[in-house]
Amino acid sequence: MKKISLDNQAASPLEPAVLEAMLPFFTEHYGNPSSGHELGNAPRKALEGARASVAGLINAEPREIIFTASASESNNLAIKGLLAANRSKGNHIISSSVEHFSVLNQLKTLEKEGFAVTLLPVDQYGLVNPVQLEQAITDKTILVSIQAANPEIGTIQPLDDLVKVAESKGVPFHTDAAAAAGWIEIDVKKTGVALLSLAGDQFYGPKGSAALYISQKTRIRPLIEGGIQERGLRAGTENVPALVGLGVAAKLASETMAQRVKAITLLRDQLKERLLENVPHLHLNGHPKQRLPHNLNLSVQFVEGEALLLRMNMAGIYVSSGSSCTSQALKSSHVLAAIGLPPELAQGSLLLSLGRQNNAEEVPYITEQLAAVADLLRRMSPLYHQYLKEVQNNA
Amino acid sequence: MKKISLDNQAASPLEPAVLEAMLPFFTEHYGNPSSGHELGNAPRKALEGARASVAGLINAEPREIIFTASASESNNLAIKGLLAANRSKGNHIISSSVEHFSVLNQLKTLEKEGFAVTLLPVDQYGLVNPVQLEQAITDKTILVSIQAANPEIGTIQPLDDLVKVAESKGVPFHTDAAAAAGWIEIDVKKTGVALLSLAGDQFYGPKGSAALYISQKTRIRPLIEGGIQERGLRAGTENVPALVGLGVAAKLASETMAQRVKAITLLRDQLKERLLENVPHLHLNGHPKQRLPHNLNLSVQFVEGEALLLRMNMAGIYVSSGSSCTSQALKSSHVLAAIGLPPELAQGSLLLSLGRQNNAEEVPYITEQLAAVADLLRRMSPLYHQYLKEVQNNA
Amino acid sequence: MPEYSDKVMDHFSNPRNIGEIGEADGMGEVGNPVCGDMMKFTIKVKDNRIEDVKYLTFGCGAAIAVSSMVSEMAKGKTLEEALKITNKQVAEELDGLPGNKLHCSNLGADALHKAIEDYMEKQGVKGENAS
Amino acid sequence: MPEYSDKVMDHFSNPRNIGEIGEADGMGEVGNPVCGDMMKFTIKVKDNRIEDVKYLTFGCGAAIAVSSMVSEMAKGKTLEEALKITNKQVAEELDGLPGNKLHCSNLGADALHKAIEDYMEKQGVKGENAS
Ligand SMILES: Cc1ncc(COP(=O)(O)O)c(C=O)c1O
Ligand SMILES: Cc1ncc(COP(=O)(O)O)c(C=O)c1O
Repeated sequence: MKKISLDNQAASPLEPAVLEAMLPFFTEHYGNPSSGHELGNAPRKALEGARASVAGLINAEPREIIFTASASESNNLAIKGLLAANRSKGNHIISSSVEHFSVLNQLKTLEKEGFAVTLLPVDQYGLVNPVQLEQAITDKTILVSIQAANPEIGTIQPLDDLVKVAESKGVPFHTDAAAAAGWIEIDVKKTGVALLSLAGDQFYGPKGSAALYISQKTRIRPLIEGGIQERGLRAGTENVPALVGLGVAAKLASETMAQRVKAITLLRDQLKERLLENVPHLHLNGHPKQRLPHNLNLSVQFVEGEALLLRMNMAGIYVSSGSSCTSQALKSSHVLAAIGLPPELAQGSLLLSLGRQNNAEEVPYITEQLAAVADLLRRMSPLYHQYLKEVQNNA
Repeated sequence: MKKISLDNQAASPLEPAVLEAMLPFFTEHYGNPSSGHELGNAPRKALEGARASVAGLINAEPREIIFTASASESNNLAIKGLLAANRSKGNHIISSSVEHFSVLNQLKTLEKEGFAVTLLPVDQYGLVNPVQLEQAITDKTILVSIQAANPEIGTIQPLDDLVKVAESKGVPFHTDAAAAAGWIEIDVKKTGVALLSLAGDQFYGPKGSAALYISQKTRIRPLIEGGIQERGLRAGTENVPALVGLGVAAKLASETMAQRVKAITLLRDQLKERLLENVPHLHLNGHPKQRLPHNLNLSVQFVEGEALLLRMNMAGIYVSSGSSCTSQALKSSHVLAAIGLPPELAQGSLLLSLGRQNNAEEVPYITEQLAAVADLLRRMSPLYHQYLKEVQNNA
Repeated sequence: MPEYSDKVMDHFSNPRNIGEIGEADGMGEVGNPVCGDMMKFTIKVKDNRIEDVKYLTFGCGAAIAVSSMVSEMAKGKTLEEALKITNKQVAEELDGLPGNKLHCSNLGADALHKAIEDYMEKQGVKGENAS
Repeated sequence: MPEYSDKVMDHFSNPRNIGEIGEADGMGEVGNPVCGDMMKFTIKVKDNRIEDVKYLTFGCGAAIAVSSMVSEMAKGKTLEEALKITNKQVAEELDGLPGNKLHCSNLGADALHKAIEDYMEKQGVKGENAS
């Protein structure tokens, strides 16, 4: 059977060049970058090369890049680290209602510790309004943290405008760019963010490879204290192979972003149109234009997401959903709730994320299978039967 | 030229079986363990297999193992996490003066935050005295953190006795077993520790693979908050390949510990004897018997460690030192200071750590080279010339 | 994938007795879209026995398998026997359900009981075992 | 390995002018084992020129290379010229030193100056340029 992954944001196969670059650092160049002898040379050089490549992806200076092991770690280091270094300056944090849990869950903890948190609402497309940000900032505000793009509905925030507002009030801005980095142009110098999180596995790099950009004027405290790796901001022996992989992935992303984005946008739009034509009662979630090029989020009305996911899986197509049953916490997507999607549509949400292994020849099969699965599940759906009755009654 | 690494504690080549087991998780099984479709199955199973193997190494239950990315992270999660969950119970922490920086540096921060910290002294061999521990515990003490073995001088602490003391006073015990795990028998059930840190790269597993044992009755708060990976105690997409490698390394260590320890102890003792016989003015640091089987720490009197290290490097032999010049922070070893070693001997310390690639045939070459290097550097050492004059004057 | 048993996957893949009985003797509904699972059971009763049972289900794999299993378990049983079917038994018949699915998706027996109670009420007979 | 230049590694590997002049005209010592570096310079002076210079050094690669370089730079210079040699010049002559080595290991010029001052004191001539 054909196997088609449309869940590339959850995981995607490495670029072959990435794995190839990593392998020698498991074997010949296994040394510790901190070593004072020859065995430390190749890993240390490779690490600094990777740092320069990551910096290049977002137009930062190499010394502004701190390596971590996940976007979650970067987000925790950014927020907790900045607050720890700026305790005396205020106690108010502004974020948005569509952030990833690695931002939202720390904010809950910080609230218990006495911080005041404002979560800005979003519009029906998932956009934060710069005017609302401006109104929310007080003289106690010490941090604004708003994502660059939403991993679920794909919506890209007006980052430049948002940062400008925060900057005009002198408040440092963190952006969780885990979903965005590698897929949209980011220029930290132009944008003026203080902190930016990114993760290699979102652009064909390895798991366990991530980074935090910390602008030169920004002071933070480490989360993991110990040795003076990463300028003392993140202790622990560096995971050289993973970080080498991150470097190569960042370099490839920088060099080929335009082509990648063009190709995948074309494919995504083709898939979207075919699906909307052939499967009735589909709803597009997120912004129609300002969205990640590889992301498509649809609600399949009248059916539940896990059943959809399992049925698609039986057809060899791997997708994801924002339904309660597919979330490990058994809660339906807070993002879909934040854009005001009715619960029924949230439960039937389908996240399709494309990757380098997808191609146009797959589109007909995907379309045919989703149409069949939606039909099959609808035929056993009480909501669909109710809908049909209402249509009949109105006719 | 021959290349001999005697710096295996800093980094050692993976067991071939470890890398082999990891590779499929970069390619075919690249999925995200949290995925609700087929692509999540193999990585999820592999992760749970690895958890069971790590648990097996220390006689824990799989659910008591939380994966992290470094021993430093495990130590920070253990200490900060336990304190965050037990704030109301007291503010006193006891540790030792020979801990790794990933323990000591957090304690410094915690002191600034209002915690009281007692660092127990050690004797000339690096041993903590259980009686001194008992005397240090007050009704405000909420944590004792003492390493299982010291990575630098190799000394193995009397862990059972130390834990017994803490247990009798109802104080939870964390042990940093990063240097010890895989090399000495550890049974968390028998010992009764609440928390234990270990790292895969210390027993032929990959960098970026580590774990924290958290006994079932112990409550901690996460350091990295977000998704509910690792039971909500460590958010972030799991680094599946690295953790699979950790699992295999743990399994191999469990299964072959007796043979490994026997062989490497033999080799280490042979090296030690040959060096002591052939190089004058060598001093053994650490405990003569209760020490890690692969660790040898010597002070080469009258010469400085970095010069030694560079000269040995020129001979293709890779070693490490506790001298100021070889430390990134430019401070000579706090461990050597804690055992009362005079500064001159600390500056000339040489850490030789053996690994699976070393063998008895290397011993003569190492001996010959160290003898030559020590001689060469002594001939230009003002301390050695002074010593010679004193000998002459006394004759 | 959720750790579903082969039996769950069988019932999910080939659900039995799907549908809605046109002139049902009893109807029972549980759940709502907010929690993610909804089940509507309809039954046909003859001589105090469940002659036919059908359901419509909006929900996850577990919810669909549970509905299917309940319909099989109920068919042919007397009303008293059918009222004794518990959610726990249903899960056991399915060789277990993942822990987190036990609470929210395992509502099939409840829906069946509601359908039976509905029938009984219509008959003017309030069942002794009604929960 | 520390980021040592080729020149540093050359002087470290083949240090010039090692030793102690038996009947030295001047002697200067800096550093101690606690900080990790110690240098002892001895000089022979003739006609106000450094005719010979030797050193003993306990220290890291940088300290040894610095000592060696200073000895080469000083040899043949007048005392006044030699007193003008700075630690910075020495580092430059070595094509630079790693940042963290600039402070603690780069003491060769100081030791040389001390030896010259020692000579001058012995001569009863306190040098104008002494620091
Ligand atoms: C006892 C001990 N603790 C902690 C660490 C820190 O390990 P890492 O650098 O992998 O975080 C080490 C490193 O060797 C160690 O030996
Ligand atoms: C925007 C965003 N932030 C954070 C994360 C967390 O990433 P990780 O699980 O690698 O820590 C993700 C994951 O997809 C994400 O999309």
